[in-house]
Amino acid sequence: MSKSKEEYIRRDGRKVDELRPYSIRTGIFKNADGSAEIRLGGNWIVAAVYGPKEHFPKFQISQDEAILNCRYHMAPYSTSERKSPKPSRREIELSKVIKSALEKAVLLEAFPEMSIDVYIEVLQAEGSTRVASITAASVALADAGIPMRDMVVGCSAGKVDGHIILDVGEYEDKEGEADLPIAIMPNLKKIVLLQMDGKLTHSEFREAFELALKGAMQLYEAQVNALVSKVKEMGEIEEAEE
Amino acid sequence: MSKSKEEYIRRDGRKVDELRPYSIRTGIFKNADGSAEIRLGGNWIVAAVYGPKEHFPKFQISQDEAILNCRYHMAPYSTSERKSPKPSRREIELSKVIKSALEKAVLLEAFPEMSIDVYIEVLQAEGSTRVASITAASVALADAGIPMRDMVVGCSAGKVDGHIILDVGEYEDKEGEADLPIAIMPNLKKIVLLQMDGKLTHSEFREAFELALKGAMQLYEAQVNALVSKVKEMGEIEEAEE
Amino acid sequence: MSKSKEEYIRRDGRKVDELRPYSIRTGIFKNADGSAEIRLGGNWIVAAVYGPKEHFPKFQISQDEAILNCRYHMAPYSTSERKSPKPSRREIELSKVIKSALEKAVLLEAFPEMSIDVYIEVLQAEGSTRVASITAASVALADAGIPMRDMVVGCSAGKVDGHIILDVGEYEDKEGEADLPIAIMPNLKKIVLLQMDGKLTHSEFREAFELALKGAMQLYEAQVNALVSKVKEMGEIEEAEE
Amino acid sequence: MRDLRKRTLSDILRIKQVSKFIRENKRMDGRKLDEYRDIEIKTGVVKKAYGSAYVSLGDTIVIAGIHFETGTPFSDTPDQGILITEGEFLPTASFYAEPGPPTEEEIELSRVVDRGIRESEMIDLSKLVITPGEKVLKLFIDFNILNDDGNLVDAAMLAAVSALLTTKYPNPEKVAELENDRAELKDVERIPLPIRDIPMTVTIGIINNRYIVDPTLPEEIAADALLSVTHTKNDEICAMQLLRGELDYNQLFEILNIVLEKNKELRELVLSKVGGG
Amino acid sequence: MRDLRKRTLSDILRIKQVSKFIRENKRMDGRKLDEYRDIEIKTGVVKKAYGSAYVSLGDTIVIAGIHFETGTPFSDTPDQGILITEGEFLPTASFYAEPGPPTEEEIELSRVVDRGIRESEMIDLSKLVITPGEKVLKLFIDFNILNDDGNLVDAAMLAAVSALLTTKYPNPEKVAELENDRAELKDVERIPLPIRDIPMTVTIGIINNRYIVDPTLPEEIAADALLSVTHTKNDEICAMQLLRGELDYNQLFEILNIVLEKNKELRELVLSKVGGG
Amino acid sequence: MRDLRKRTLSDILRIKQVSKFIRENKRMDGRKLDEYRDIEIKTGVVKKAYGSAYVSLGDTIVIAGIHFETGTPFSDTPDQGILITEGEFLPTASFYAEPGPPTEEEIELSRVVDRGIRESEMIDLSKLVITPGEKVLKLFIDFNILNDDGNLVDAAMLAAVSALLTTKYPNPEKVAELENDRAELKDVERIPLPIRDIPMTVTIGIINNRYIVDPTLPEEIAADALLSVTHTKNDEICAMQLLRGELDYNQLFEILNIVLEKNKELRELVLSKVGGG
Repeated sequence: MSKSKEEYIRRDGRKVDELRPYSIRTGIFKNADGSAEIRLGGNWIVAAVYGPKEHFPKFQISQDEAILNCRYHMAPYSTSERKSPKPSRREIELSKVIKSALEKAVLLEAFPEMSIDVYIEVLQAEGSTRVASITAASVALADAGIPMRDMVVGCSAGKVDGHIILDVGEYEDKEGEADLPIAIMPNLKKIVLLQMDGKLTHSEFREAFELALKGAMQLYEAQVNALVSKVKEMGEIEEAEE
Repeated sequence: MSKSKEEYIRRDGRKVDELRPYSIRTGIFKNADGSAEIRLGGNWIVAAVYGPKEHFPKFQISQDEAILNCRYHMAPYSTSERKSPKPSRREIELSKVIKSALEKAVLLEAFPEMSIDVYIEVLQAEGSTRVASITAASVALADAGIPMRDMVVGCSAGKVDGHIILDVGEYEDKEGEADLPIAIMPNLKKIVLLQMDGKLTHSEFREAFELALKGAMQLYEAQVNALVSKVKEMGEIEEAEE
Repeated sequence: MSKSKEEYIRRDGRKVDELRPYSIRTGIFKNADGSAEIRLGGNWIVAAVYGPKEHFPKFQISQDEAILNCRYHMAPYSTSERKSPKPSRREIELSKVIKSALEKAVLLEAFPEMSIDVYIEVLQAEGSTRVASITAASVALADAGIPMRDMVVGCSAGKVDGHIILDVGEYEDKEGEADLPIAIMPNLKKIVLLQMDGKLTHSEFREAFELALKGAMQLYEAQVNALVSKVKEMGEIEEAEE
Repeated sequence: MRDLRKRTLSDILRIKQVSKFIRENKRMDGRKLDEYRDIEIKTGVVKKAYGSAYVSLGDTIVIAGIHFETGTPFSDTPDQGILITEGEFLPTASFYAEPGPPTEEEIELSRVVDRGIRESEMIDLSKLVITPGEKVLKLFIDFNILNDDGNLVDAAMLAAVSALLTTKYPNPEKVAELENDRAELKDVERIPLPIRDIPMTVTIGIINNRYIVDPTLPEEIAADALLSVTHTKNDEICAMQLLRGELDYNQLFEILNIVLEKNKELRELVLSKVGGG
Repeated sequence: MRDLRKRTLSDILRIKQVSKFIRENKRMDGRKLDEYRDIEIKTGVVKKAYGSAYVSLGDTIVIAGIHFETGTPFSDTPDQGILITEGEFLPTASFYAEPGPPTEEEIELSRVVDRGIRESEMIDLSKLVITPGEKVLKLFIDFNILNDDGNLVDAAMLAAVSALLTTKYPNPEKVAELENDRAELKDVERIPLPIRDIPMTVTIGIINNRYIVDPTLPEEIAADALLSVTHTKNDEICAMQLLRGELDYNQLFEILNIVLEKNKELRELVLSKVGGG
Repeated sequence: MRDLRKRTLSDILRIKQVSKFIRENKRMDGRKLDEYRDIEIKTGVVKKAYGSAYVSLGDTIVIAGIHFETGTPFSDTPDQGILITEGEFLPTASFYAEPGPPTEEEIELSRVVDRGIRESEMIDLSKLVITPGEKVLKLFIDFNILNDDGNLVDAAMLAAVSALLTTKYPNPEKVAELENDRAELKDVERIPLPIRDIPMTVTIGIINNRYIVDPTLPEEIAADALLSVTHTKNDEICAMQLLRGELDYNQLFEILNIVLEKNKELRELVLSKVGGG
């Protein structure tokens, strides 16, 4: 805590307000209606969307809007100790909060009596997987052509060695003092996922929240670029075919 | 066994033919259609009834009568060692025998294609929970306004130190020579639950059975009083409101 | 490996091309629509067939043909260490390959929207249970009067002490070099089940396969005899009744 | 699920038929009201188990097998072996018996059989201890209903008791010397189980206020009540279960007298067929 | 499943009613927007547990019980006891609460309560160690929703915290001397839990852009967002969960100020009713 | 469930198309009958695992990862490590692949891959022993189907074998010195797995009595039979599975000859891409 905010260098060499290297790709799976991949530092996460489609069993359908199903799941080899393939309580909670966030963005009322399935698979985990997951899932939904009010993009901030930092890595998650994952709709300026653990004063919280917002806006650009490059590629293919 | 039946004092100070202190209350839960609470010594048991209501899934419905579902369950903190919240084989058996007993009392034929759910939760267990449970469940059914041929009331007898005793407590259940839980329809004079374990001669069995009957009749009064006081209270409230 | 094929005597006294003692009986269960029992050495396996019958739940039915369900299961007391009654992954795989084999023989298209259940229970296991199971199940299907393109009969071959042997027993399964279970439709000359583990050269494989075929044809006779004797018995009963 | 309340049209016709016979003190299969069906008992049918028995009561077929494992004693009984009873209906048994986790009927049946064995103190569990408080033998009674034509409790108890009477178990003193329990247990010297009692269970059905012994499945469906009672060899009641229905108080005691008689008959039959005791 | 999005016709009518009141800064039960319902807290209600509490928030009823077992510490925290929180809706709680494996709502609720306790470092888990790296105490917080009229997180936290504040736990030094942990643990001398903080959770609902405290079930259904925030006694935020809905950025900070106030009120109430701290 | 028998109208049209091509000894994607699709193999893709591989066969995508834990050896193989193979379809793979407990197709696929690795004796399991009879390493092969366009067995075997060939595992001698296996295992010095063989699996589909290599999903649906055969590097058959359908006796031997050739091709490809062996 002796070093100033500007001088503090994180264990992986980052500055306090620096994201890990990231990339987003879309259209990675042939069978799914939409798909996307995100890499954020060592995180490697894929998402696939199936739907809108008829919902079974019938007695669960909603007359007014589509049902959104969402599964966040970690592969057994994604962590340094093997993870049982059976969903843990943590995975079930995260599936719920991610679903709850995506529901605010998808125009569910456009597809009454249908369902939309979002499957997120963490192939390698290295901290802040839930927000990276929601970022990828949102791109996969857009790739599936599902109408949305806005994208959803997530990012985390935290506190390590007394410093408020952006994009919490694995070491920082384990050893740090606080973790604040958020997801927003960047154009509507709405928070749709918000969790926290650790300890933060109110002023630290504000600083962390604003940092996470900034990171989210940066990742939102990558989402847009991924979707744009896919459209471009398709254009090129079509041109080539003509 | 040197002491006579009249002199024998039980570990908790009771005479052989003495019930533990008890009380029955009804209308304890706002959401349920009917509810009741019983305290019998250290036992603290609540019951809630939902129904009659439409039954799902459809292919299971009965054309002739309502389906009665019944769950007997012990809370994790109800025993001196923590109990897993997952239903044990014992809980499943007791749910079955309690359901079987209540089915004889409820006029199921009045509600074809419907179902009635009876949920019993043991919050603290201290011996003879199954008969206390059925006693509470029966009051909850009456509280829900479900038509019944008769109340169902349960009581246990047992054998400890060679003496036939009424209302088997926890110590007596563990250390005693026999346990005989019964439930009856007190006006129709029918046995609807009858189990036994331990060892009893035929004459001991008769003595124990008759003692349990006597105890059941005493608890039946408490059932009636609980239902009457609720009616009175409601009357008072109505008067007050006028 | 010093002894010639003709001289080699197996641990249980058999020659290389000799089946264990076997017997097949049919009509062993009153409630099932068809049933059969096979004993092959120490193997004791029973099979029961229920159906064709209406299929539930409705959304799974096939418009074109009956659904065949098949369960291969080992009783807890069937092995020298107690087996949990819950189906193991091995039992699930074997249920699948047995089902897949029987599906080729049963005229499923004769019963659209129906289902046929085949239940196989290994009461005592002593090597080569899957092929003995399929042999019994096929007889049970015939006993149920279900139309079939051909019987299905199974047999195994293997390699022990360098010799290719017929009908792999328990010791030979555990200590041998290879195990080749097959099932065929004997008149149509079709292979419908084929698995292998261990190591075999191509020429050893051919020798083993041909040996297993020979054994299967021998067991097919026992299948036919079991069905014929049942028919005869029924004739005798009818005559006696006249 | 084995739901005796299920009343299809054919059930109702069957119930009427059964009732008509019973009213005339007859039964559809020609038996007297207090008569068991033919009882077949074969022991040692599964060589892989430490003990086993095949029992048929008419068309009801049950197999029981006995196994042993080593384990840690329960904390409240450090000087006792562990007895575990698990019974299942095989899906061969009836159209209603589908594979899946145990139903409430299967659990009740297992627990009724377990109580009969346990409360009679049939097996001296103190003789199953290897090292007190640390290691004991777990005795598994597994039984299966292969075909269901009623009276499963009596049939399952007969199978379990017959299997136990002919079981030889691993000598705990020799087990104590093993290096690898799991691999070597089955090769340990075996000695007869320490048998102290022979419990017998008799189930009575009430139809038209008449008491019938050994009810078939149609009789069970027609019955107003089914009561199972287990006695020790000294005529003590050691377990009881009202499986279904309702009883008058006096009916209970009339039934107990019938059960006491039949229980002796049954015990003699088992002893003559199985030996032991 | 507790699905707040379910919008039956009667839900919609109720929502309209709720909204109408809120627009006029009133609530259907007469409360002010920032007012809790009557809070009843009774501790020691289950004598069999090491600690327990009954909490009612209006018609919402929760019971929490505390238990201990011995176990092996996690490999990455060899010098810490283990804290396990499991909450379930009893099927008594509402028509939607059916028996079965925990739903995602139950898991979320349990984990939110767990984080509140854990991240505040309320319990000094290092004091639950028997032998470092080998044996520790496992502290179980089990809570149940008995009747659901909304604001389950606040009610469950109140119950869990009140139970913990009045828990006496087995002295680890004495546990180290036991021969048979499982049988003897409950008879070991008990000492008060090492309490370091008293976290409090306040949940705010947003209806018509107004912030309401302690929402009832109809208010939860009507709400656009529900945010739970947990504070330590030093006014640090230690846990937060957006349970449902969406928030403007500025709404978040407005809510935080309200929560900070209510959290102090609540902590004082608990201290006055329960003692401790 | 991946049910290749499912015959929707579009399936039937697809089958007709596929068959028409095959009758003319052509395939819809332009391949020859005995030609594999483009095979991509990348190893070391998941750094958290001890070994990993990404394999694509055309549009079929599989990832395999290798992990280690310590455990007790099986009682009948006290001097061998433990090999566990678990494969799942991720729900990303196809519309039919829903989350839930493993289906019979997933179990069969896992067990076929497991037998290929195990029966070829690819890994010298005796080198995974820490203390004979007491502690060994458990080697987990976990693989996932990420996108299903047929021929999952070959793709999964390629992924599993490639991952194993590039795996470095914790030196058992160093593991023996650990105090806390679970926490410290991942930091132990790692050495290459003891590889003894490189099994390869080739699956053949029969369509219109023609043998096709590396079937796509539409080809699998159109096929009359699917047979997977695994060979060791010495051309021994070490595993075989008729996945579906029926074969003439002579077809079996014709297939074996094709498989023997393709298996060599495939092994060379793996060696060139991955190294090892």
